[in-house]
Amino acid sequence: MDFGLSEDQRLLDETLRAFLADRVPIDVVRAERDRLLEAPETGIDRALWARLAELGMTGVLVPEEQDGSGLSLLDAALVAQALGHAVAPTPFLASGVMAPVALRTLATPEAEGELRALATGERIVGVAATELFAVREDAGLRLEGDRVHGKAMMALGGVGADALLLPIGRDRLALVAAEAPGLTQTRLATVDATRCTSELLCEGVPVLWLAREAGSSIERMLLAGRIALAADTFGACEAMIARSVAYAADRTQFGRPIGSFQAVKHMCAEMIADLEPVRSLVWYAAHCFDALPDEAPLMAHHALAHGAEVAREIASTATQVHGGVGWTDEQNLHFWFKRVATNRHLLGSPTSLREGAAALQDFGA
Amino acid sequence: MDFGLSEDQRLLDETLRAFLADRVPIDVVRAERDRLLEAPETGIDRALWARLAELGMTGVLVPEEQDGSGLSLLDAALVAQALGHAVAPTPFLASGVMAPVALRTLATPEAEGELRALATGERIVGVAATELFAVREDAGLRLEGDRVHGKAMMALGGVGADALLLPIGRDRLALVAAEAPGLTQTRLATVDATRCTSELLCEGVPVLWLAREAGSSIERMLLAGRIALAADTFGACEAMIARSVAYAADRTQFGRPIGSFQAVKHMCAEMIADLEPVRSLVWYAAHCFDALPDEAPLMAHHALAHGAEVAREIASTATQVHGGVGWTDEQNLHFWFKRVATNRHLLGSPTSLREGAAALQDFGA
Amino acid sequence: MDLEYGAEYDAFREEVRAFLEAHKPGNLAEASAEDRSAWLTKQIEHGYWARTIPTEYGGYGAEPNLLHTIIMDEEFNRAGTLRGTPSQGPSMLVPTLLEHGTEEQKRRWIGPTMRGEVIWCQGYSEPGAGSDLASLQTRAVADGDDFLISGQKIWTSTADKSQMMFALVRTEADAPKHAGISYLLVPVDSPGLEVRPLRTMAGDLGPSSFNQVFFDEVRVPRSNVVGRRGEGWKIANTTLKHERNSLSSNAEGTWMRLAKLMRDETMNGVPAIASPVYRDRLMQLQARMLSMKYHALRMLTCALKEEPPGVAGLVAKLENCQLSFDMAALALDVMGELGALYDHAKYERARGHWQAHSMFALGLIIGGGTAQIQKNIIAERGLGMPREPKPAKA
Amino acid sequence: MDLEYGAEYDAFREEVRAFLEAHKPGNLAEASAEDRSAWLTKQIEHGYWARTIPTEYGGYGAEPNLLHTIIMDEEFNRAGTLRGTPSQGPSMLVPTLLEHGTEEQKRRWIGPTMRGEVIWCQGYSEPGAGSDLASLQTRAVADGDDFLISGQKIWTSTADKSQMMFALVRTEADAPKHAGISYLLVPVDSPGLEVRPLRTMAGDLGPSSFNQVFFDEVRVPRSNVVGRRGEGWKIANTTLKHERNSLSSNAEGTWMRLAKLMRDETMNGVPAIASPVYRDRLMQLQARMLSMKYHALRMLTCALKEEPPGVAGLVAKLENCQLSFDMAALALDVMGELGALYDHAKYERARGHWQAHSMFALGLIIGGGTAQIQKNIIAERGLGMPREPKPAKA
Repeated sequence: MDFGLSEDQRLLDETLRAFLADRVPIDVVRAERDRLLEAPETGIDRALWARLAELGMTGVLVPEEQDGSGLSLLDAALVAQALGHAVAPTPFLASGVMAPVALRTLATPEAEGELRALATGERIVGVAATELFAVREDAGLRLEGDRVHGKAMMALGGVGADALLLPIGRDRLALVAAEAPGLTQTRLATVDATRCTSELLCEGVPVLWLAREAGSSIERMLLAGRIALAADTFGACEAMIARSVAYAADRTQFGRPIGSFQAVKHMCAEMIADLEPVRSLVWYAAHCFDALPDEAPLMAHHALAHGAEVAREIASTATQVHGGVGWTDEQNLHFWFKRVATNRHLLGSPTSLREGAAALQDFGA
Repeated sequence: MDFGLSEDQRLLDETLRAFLADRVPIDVVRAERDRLLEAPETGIDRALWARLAELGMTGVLVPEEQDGSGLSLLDAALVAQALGHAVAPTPFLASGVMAPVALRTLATPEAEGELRALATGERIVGVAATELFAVREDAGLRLEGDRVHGKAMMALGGVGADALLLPIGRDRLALVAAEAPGLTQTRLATVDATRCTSELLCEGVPVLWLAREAGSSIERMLLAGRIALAADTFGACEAMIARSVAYAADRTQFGRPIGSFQAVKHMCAEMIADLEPVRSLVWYAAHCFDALPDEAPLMAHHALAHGAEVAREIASTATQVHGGVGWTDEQNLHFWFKRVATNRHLLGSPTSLREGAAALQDFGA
Repeated sequence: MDLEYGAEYDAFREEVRAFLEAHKPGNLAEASAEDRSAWLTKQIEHGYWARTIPTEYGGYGAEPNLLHTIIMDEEFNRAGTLRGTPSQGPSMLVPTLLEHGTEEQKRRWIGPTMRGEVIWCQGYSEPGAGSDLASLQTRAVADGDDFLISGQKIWTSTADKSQMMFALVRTEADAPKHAGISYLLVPVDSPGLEVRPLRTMAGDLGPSSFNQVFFDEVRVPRSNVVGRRGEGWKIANTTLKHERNSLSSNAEGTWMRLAKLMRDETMNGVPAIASPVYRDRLMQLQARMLSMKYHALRMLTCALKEEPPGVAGLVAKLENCQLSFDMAALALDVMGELGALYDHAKYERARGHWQAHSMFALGLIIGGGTAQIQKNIIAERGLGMPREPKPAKA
Repeated sequence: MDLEYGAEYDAFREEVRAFLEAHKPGNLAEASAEDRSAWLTKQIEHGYWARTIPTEYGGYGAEPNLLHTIIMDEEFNRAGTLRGTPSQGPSMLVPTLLEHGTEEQKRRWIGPTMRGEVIWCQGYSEPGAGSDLASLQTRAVADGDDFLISGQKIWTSTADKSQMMFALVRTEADAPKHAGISYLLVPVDSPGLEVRPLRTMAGDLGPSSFNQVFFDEVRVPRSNVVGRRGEGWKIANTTLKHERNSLSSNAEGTWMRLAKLMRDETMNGVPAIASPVYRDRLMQLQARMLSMKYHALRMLTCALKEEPPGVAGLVAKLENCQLSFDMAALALDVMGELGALYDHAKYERARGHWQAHSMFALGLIIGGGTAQIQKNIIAERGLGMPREPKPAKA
């Protein structure tokens, strides 16, 4: 009986956090944001991704047979959590979690080749999954022959990627080259400058390969993505609380640190009391993904939806604890605020995730 | 431009509050509760009702032509508010508001006769309206010839009344004698001992009279009832906040009055900040009932639903401010707690009232 | 992460299960006091109760093992019977005696308490001392070899069914607030001691009964002091430390009942579960319930590994109480007009269970340190935030 | 209760309406500074701006009448144009000068300020002085007939577009906290004064621009002090008193836009308004919006009758800010993935309006006295609860 992290997992966590503190301090995130404001079509920061590859983070979910580390989703969730904590601008969600999970579930020779390339971090694969759960603006992809047509919204980690993984409906999965003819990718900037989202317009885009009967691959991919995204949000919340507590100890008003006022103390207490149980839910959801697959979908829905609700409260409360200062660009708190605000809807909004959770249990209309 | 009470209304309010403070202090409410626990089938306290009649409260909504005071619904709302503030056990909602409004809208000779009797307070009329908005336990009344069959749940102010006003569907309104053959009335005790609710079983109950095409009477009756009920809840909330503020000034812990702790202060501030705007909404809804009937239904739905939501928060927060003491029977706070908890569902639950409000605006599915 | 218990523990679970199948008595609620004691005694003989208490004090004498405790709790729970007895003697007095009692006190009280032969109530709270417990005013004045106790206690649950009370009383009138308190054992049938039932807002809906206890020069021998005179505050606090952090909550069971209620309860012919708004609330509550369920597993793991849980160890009560209250609130909303029914009214749902649940959950938010005090503790002890400055003398 | 304005006021409304039809200029945003001043001057001539300011100081010289103010606001609003100019000169400096200024100050500043010829910014807040404004540290040291100001101000909106600043500065270094502050008029183009833009979390989404202002021995004549030296704190607070209690909020307009969004925005082919869960939230917000709408009417009535509104007069800001934030939260939820779009991204909704709205609402919860300070005021001033004891000296 051991509900917690192994020694290896703690080491992974510490290593990555130390690396990120050193390599991706908040000034680097600011610089990335400023770069994007200047050049909105800029793609992924490949240099940072290469450094993460050196730490083995790009191959966390790639099987050992394809030169990855073949770790569990809980390990990947720890990585996502650390990246959220650092509001690091990386394509980990798509290229480190969703693509590897889809590819290793397919287990085709082509997929194995992709996995090998992903593990090294040299190849980056974006994922366009939004239409699996939310169709807006008449989006949707279809096949005509072996060419892809249509539109996909809010693709993840696609601008500057080498290839894109495209679910076509719920059963087929296509890989296309980012530079393929007929493919127009437009970065869709969100308030969160740390995550790359884009629109794909496909007009007869040739596929590199197409997998049919890929339903379970697509499902597992979405599931893993949701759990990793919940972990990312969790990590961002941890950071906001830590910053609030530190600020409250430091800031003096009326002759005393504001952290000694009961109202401020209680705001911080409520934040942490709401957040700590979420950690357990995210861990359990990740554990289920590998060990108890029947339970995993429900846990993933709840972890992402509930984590998002808690995060919205924390983002607002942390900003209030910081007062006017928290509202300035300089104080940087808003990077986490915006990260969780965007995460909230990326792989399903809380309301629809809860409706999904109810459907999984045959509750409902 | 005058959004507020007239001098007459202030006088009405003060007179009634002084009367209730004198005649229905909380010990009287306790005694009524204890009496009910001993004898659950006990009916309405007619002596108190007779005293309210002396003050003219029984005829507030009875037209002057039938010897009432012919006042506005805002006046009736002020009465309801004062009664809620005192958690007074009276049949005002049914016999002072709903029945008079239904009867005066009918404007038949029989109805006018009833109104005269209601105005004096000598006659008390209960109302069975629940099935207009919530059918449970297969309840529902129907006519066979001129006899009433079926079941009605949660009739208001019926046990010990002289007659009962029964909507049959949405178009017909029947009056039956409380002692009519075939009518079995069973008191349904709720946690709130200050309001009389009952089940009616009708097996061929003869009607005293029957009004057809009474749809608008039934609608106006329900509307007036909802606004008065919202006012009752509002009054109870006022009392809970006043008691909390007084207790916090009085109770000492850690060498200071608990009201000097920021956490307690903020709880009280949140209660009053949420409540004060509700007063304006209730007043406006009551004003609309007489002056702007097109707006009245939406305002009534919102006033009752929103008031109930605010009241639940206040009931819980006030109990917390009182600490363990607030949880004892002796402290009496629970009488208000239970009054608003029961009010919350008597003429429609918040969720269904909001769905109704949406339907009134053609929002929706 | 490994959620299995392992072979050794699976075997232990089998043992417990076999014991229960063989020995579990019928309806304990209707059993005589003797039968109940006999059942407790049998549990002790097999090591399923008083497991870690030394044999010389009437226990089984095993080493502490948290997983054994969990497994025993789970299996007794599954069998639908109580393990031991839930009163405050075994949970609070016995650990205190083991740590601070004299040899004579241990030999005299521990065995009978564990066997249910002596029932205890706790005399801590007073009407004027709630969150600020140390301000208690019940006094014990030395009189020869005795103390004479005068004052009043409140919230003494089961005082009406107890033989003994362990109480905090002020023995040193001139000492500072925290230093003047002693921990005293008081026979409930002492002359001058009166127990009066305390009615709560939940009326008769509640499972437990509370009392007020009045002391008018109640005489108790000095030898009934546990630990040293004037150290009662410290002693009571070390006992609280012993209280096993509630590792399991009944939130999951409550949620299951709520989900069932929503399938069963219909309005206008539609079951509540088919209302998207109610269903959304049910799902929100399920997520919170699951969070607390796995949070408890995480805390259990910390305890097993003897790792300090940090701030995570301080938040469960606050969250569980609010969750419990919110679940009752949804249940009451779903039942609508009929949810307020009470006192055996026709159509009353589940005997007014949800009304009681709502009020008791609110009581729990208040009791045992209000939510406000808990938030102070989370902030100061858990997050290391600065304490409030002491007020200047007025 | 009577929600009509009466015949006299209906006539006034007609006058205003006719004026606007005849004189309302085209697109003011593109107008020159001269054209804007001309438009303000015309408003003053007709008494629709600077209405109650004495003619000798450039006003119209009418008696104060709140309903006239309301009607003018309503009609200008309906015509889609601003009444006067919303900057802080007319709203904050002018009332202060009228009450505390010298004759010379009044004649020099009030007319040009009302006509928009001089734009003012407010120099109160400092990085280290937020809720505790009186702890401000910007110093003005007397030097002959001048003061030399050094220090830093923050949140000075429109400082980059202003000619003048009214500022609170510490002139009496040894006086107690509240007694050492003076109210000073400072030309923004003074040597040693530097304005730097302050970026907020809302980035470029926001309508207003904030700045930081740095003072390095900025020289200002002593005659620029308003009122007496050392009485700036009192003077600034009496000005705040003048600020018209926000009688109307834009909550209704926001709610209407939200309802429209929910009819327009579809997911999986279903408009958001058809989702019962979102619709329920919309209805909750409508009830709160309506409460605040009629609450404002109630407060207006109190003001008209010169009746003290009591605690009800203190709660509007707290409630309106939270309501505004919650409306934006629903809008963002309804837009889902696309709600976070920003910076002219394709598919961006309403130019990122709701994102901005959400952040500005949060800023309002913080700004102008945080929600925490407001709750203190409601409790202490509104409910008469005891103040926190002063801390003992460490």
